[in-house]
Amino acid sequence: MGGEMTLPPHDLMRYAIAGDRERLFNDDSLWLCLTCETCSARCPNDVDPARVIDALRELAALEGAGHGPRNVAAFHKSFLEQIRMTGRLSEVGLIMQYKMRSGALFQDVAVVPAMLERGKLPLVPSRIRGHAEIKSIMAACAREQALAAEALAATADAPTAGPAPDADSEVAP
Amino acid sequence: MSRIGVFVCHCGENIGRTVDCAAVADALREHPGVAHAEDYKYMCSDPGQQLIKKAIADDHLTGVVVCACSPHMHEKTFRRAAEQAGINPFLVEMANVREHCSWIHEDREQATAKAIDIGRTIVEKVKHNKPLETIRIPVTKRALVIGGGIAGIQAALDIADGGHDVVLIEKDASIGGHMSQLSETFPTLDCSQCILTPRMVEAYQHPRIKLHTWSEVEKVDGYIGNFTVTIRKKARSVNEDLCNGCGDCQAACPSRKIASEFDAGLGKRTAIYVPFPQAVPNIPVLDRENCTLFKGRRKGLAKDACGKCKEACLKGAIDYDRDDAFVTEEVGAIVVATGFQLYDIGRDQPEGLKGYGEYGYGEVPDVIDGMQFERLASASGPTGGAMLRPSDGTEPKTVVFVACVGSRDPEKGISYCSKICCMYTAKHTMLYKHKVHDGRTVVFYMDIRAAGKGYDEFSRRAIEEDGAEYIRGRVSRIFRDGEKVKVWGYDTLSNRQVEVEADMVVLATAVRPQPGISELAQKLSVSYDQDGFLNEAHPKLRPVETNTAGVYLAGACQAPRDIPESVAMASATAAKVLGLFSADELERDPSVAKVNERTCIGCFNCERVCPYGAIEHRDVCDVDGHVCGHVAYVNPGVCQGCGTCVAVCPSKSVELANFTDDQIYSEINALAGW
Amino acid sequence: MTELQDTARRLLDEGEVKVVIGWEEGRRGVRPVFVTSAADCDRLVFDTRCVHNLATFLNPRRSQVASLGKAALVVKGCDAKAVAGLLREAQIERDGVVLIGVRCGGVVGSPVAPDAPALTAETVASRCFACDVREPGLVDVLVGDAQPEPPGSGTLDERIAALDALGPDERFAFWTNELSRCTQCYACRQACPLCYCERCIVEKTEPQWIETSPHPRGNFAWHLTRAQHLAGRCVGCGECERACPVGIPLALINRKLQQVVLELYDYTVSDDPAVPAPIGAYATDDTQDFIK
Amino acid sequence: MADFEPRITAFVCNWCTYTGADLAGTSRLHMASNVRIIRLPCTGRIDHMFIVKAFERGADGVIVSGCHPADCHYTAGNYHARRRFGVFRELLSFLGIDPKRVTFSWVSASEGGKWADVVNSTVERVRTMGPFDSYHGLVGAASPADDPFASFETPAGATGDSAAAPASHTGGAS
Amino acid sequence: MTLAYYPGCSMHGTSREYDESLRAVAATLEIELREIDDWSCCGASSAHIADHLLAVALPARNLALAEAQGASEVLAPCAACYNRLSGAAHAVADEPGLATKVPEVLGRPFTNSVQVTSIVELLQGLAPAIEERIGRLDRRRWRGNPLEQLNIAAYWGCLLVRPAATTGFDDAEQPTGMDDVIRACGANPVKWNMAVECCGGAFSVSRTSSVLRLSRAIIDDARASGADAILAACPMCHGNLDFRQSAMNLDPPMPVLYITQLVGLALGLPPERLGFARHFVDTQPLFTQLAQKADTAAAEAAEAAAAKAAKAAAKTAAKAGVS
Repeated sequence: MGGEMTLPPHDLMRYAIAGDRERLFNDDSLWLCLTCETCSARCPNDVDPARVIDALRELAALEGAGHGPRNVAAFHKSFLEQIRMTGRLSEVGLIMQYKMRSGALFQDVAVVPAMLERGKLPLVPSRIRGHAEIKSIMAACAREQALAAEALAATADAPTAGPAPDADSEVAP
Repeated sequence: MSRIGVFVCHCGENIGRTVDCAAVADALREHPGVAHAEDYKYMCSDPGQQLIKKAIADDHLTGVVVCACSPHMHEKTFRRAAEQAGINPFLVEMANVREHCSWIHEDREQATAKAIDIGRTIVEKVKHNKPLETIRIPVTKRALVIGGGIAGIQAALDIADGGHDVVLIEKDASIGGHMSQLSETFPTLDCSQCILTPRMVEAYQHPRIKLHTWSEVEKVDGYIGNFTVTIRKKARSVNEDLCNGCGDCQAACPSRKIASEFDAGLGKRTAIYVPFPQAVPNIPVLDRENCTLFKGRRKGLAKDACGKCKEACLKGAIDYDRDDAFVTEEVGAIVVATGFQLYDIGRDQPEGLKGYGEYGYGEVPDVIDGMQFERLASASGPTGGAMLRPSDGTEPKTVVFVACVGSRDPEKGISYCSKICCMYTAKHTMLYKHKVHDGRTVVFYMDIRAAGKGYDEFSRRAIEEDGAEYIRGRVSRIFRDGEKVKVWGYDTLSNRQVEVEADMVVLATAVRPQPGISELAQKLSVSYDQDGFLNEAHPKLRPVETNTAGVYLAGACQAPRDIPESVAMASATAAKVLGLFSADELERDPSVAKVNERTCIGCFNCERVCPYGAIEHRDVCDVDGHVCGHVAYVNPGVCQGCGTCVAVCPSKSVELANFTDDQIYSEINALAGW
Repeated sequence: MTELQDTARRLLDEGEVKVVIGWEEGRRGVRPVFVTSAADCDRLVFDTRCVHNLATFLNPRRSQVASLGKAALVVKGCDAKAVAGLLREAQIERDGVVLIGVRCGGVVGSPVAPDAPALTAETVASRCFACDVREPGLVDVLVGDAQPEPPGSGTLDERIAALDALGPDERFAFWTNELSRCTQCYACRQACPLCYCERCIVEKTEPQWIETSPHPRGNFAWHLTRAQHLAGRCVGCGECERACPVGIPLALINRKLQQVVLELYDYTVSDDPAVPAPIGAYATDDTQDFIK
Repeated sequence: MADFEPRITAFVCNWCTYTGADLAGTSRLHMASNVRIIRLPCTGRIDHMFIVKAFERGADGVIVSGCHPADCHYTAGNYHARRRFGVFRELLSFLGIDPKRVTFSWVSASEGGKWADVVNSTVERVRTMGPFDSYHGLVGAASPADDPFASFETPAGATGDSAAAPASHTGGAS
Repeated sequence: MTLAYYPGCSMHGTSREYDESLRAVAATLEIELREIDDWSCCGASSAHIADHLLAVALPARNLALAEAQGASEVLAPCAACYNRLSGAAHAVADEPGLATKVPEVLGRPFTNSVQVTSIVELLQGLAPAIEERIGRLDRRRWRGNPLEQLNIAAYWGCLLVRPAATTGFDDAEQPTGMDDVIRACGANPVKWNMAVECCGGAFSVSRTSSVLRLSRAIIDDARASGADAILAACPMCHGNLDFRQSAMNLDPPMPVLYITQLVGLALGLPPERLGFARHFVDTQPLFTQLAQKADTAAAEAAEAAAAKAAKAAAKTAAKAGVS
């Protein structure tokens, strides 16, 4: 995905080192990473860019700096929502929620019949017995994130270490 | 009663910043046996040393303790100063309050207390120091040089020209080393054969240089000035005296498909071969591994399967039954110049290294390394100097050069920079463009490191005059795509992914020490670092010496080195050797062991543990003269002062000068109060 | 033990040796004897009460024995191991002594009863358990008939295992109590065949590593040093413990180090002088788990 | 025993560990200041009595460190030391002196960092083990408050006639 | 041999053919797959992007269930689920604090004792058994193993081989495990360059353009390397290469088989039981092509044998004539 990113992995590392939140969080590149781990496998200096990018995304979420391009954010939110509701992911539920959130109402509509014909779209989502457990797990993780967010907020007033971005730095759309 | 002078150094800020030097001096002034104590900003400076000399004279000091840096730094300086002031240098000791105290602690109070303790420990030791006279031992004024590359040749010539005999050993069939494989050398692009071959011949014909090729060091005994080296002269199957180098045997040899090491596997050679035309000595070697006759013998055939070279040889110089021979040489100094090998990106790697799966583990035929490119470019190479790629012999129109393959890559196990690749990669682009004018060269680099004289201008020339496209970024993958070799990389300056369809790729692989260097190091009891390069005595101040007296380092065995540096180091080792040989006798550190013959009971535990065989048996006679027992005796010339004998002697009958039980006991005692 | 007496008589008659050192019947049990004439050879006995390690008399420092001339020594298996130690450490020449080996089925533990009791699990010496030299190898002549395996269990090893099971502090308390009785009389040193130093380390004063006053500081230092000097050399004859006037269980320490040397370097003290002692030799692949 | 500052004596070989400690210095690696270094030519020179005497003189922990196997400047000193201390460590333990108070390590001339780790880990371990009172108390070692050189006149605590049981001897049957 | 089995959400939905073929092959090779009771979703990339603790807890719940149900090894055929389960196990083992935090969050005991196995590790281990069983098939019905004509490119994707720390059962850059399975099935693995490149994974729905670009490059390279089909071992990769291929309008299309389907075919199982009907790129043309090639090959072999026999007969006759 490096080709499609305005800030490919090594630039993300550079701005992470500089602590330039402005440049990192106002760009989609963070969210275009598929965590295919190629960068970490190839880095000659044992840096693990994949983990750094994961952390940057969590940081962005904690600091309320968004969840990336609308479609990608919609997909992930819908995905997690599915898990919260049934413990498992049902494609139908995911597609419906994704369409509502992303507004791509007619995406892949033509393919639904072919999918049904091939038995690839079970209509009734299978709910696991332990779905309450899943809810409590997600709640616990959310609490942990909230704690992390407060801790971060407390340090938020500390000046970011990066150089103040000059006015005319071209910000990707 | 001792009268010891204590001098506490501030070392500018290095000690003074965290240690209250005045307080240390005051505390030690009260210590029993201390007659004089003061602190000064720079003890090792001339005025500092004057303070010591003055105190020795005025206060009739019987010992000096300098609380300053590590004894490895200035022990000699202060001992020389004290000697000039008239007391025995071995009555001077250093208390290491810098590396072992001020530099590693912040809390001033704790650091000062510790400095006082360290000072007190050494003062107590000095009370038991005895004056010692340096030991003089005879020096064999002959040198041994291991490795016949440019460094070895230069060292041998310099020492021989300095009027002393040299034994030069070379592992391969001819001297010349890696330099003889190069086509032209940076930064002047002069042909390596033209500048190297005269030196090789000069070494070969030099009356004082005795050359052993196809030979390796088997064993090293003895110590500085008195080394006994056993050399294994590997079975060459050719009698050096009879052979006149006519080459008939090579012409007659049927197996001609063996990959030539000299051509880095690109060219082929026969089983009996001379590595390259200008080989010195021009005497062939029979490769028993690939020779049909020896293969037959190993299979136990009754009749020899071949023998053509012997038939072809008019001088009868071929001798199949000759085995490895051993020669011993007595030498006074050893120069190690074993050179380097190139890192191989293959799948199986020695312990601790990883191969380059992303570059295809070296299975793509048109992906070659720097040495192979040198052979392609060299007139004596497999293609006679024509730029033809190994897979189909066509002329590559686009060549990609990749820098830092293996080097600066801790992930693959090599973290250092190999120093010479930036320069030879630029040279390669020039050599290529001089032969293929319409060709395109692309170089992927991280940083260009061309710091030598005329080096940067040379690499700029490759870009500006010869049109090499330098792209700053690493290559992520190299793979074969039909006839082409596809190279995926990134250009960090234009922030774009780059894909080059190349005909040939040259990898500038890392420089590593020669295989077998660690075994040789252990034979010479020289230490080596985690990458396998030999450790110099001090990186800045004693770069060509080692911790083993009498063993010196030249060239890439110590770290990646280019030709100018290797030659400079070689001459430096020669200077050291000539310095050693300038005196008839060698002054040796007098810290050697000595046996108290009255209490020794002759159990000879000491003899069993002494690594240098310095313990001899001495007869003890009773009143009327016949032998009634034996005691141990330490030969001061051989003893290196390790003290293992002292520790294993049950009755404590042997003492190691300057590290006697008295001194150590008093040091432990001095720590009782802290 | 007529075979022993005849051998001694023969050696003396042929003049091969000047003296035969063995055991004779004494007032309270057996005691060492120096037979110099063929006539006295009948006094030589050997039975389960012969616990002494006669190798100690070969020590060249014992000038009064040395002055008697070339000796023949009656040796059990453990004694032969001690002689091997002396040979290994160049204290005696092999041809300077004749060794009369006796097949031994074990001896009594201390205190040694006046008569020669039959050996039972209680009376046998703890060192005889699992003895591997009932038939000594390092001998010129071997006398006596084959002896069965000595009875009894490895009490020594069991007591060591019990001590090992304790924590360091309890062991420290045990040894503090035992060593507090030590008066540094060095009987253990004199009894030991392998403590042959003319001037022992404990007599060295400049510096005095081991303080000789019967104070715990010196006692610990002395017994640590004595044990360390005997590591891999002590044959386990137990004479030091038997000689100790205050009954300190010294054999435990030496036996423990025998176990350690076996466990770490697979070395058992042998009666073959060619096999070098473990301390003073090394192997490049020695265990180093205790080293960081 | 958080505030207890253990006293550690270190016996190190001159060629490897001493220069390794120098390197820790030149690299400014900060470490605990509880260790006092005594320099010896080689670990082969280190006698078991050094360790015992260090404990007798009040040390709470001892470090013995030298060249890695095969790196010894004198080729084999460290091999002999390894065997000697392999046995002595078991002997100490058998007599109740906890071997965790003695750290054996190989630190080469290029391992400044490792020396700092050895120092810090030993100080930390001995700090958690607390002062070596059992041994010091028993042997009447000089405690910090005493004048360090009292032991030169008469053995610490002894009242003149050293033959009598010295007053400070608290060990024994009690 | 019994194995705990973690199907993952897509096995009952978009990759049902993977589940069907896996169960068929397992039955034939006498492997009892015991599905973890009440398993839940491993969170795949969405949990991974949202929150590290959640990304470890969700898969960990399944490992805890497997542990409670007495399993010591769990098979996760979906590459994403395998990566998350194995990643969670390593995270709990390596990262301080997680070993206590995760059981707390799960609300159930978890000692991280279950070993996670991928489909390739399993089948590579079974390769000798597969080969031996193929040997025993009676050849008449199959006119020889048609798979011998099949040139197939083994596609690993990213999550099966990276990060090496948590996957590590094969070489991260030049893996060979799938090639061994292909050879065991009698087919010929193709030497190609995109075995470990990413197919676009989770962007299948939310950024289909990227998937088309990445997957197309993979299919083109397979084509250029002479492959008749691509072998996949991950529902997401299969989804992007097979389902999304229609949008690439390739001529001819490149069929994409699951590794379990290939093994099923090799073991002589009928295609119907292996779920080929569920593919978007029809596999039937591939089968007919293989059958034809097998016939021609058999015919040529017969001719060559006949010619050789004739030559041999002539030689003996000539020799008889001479003596």
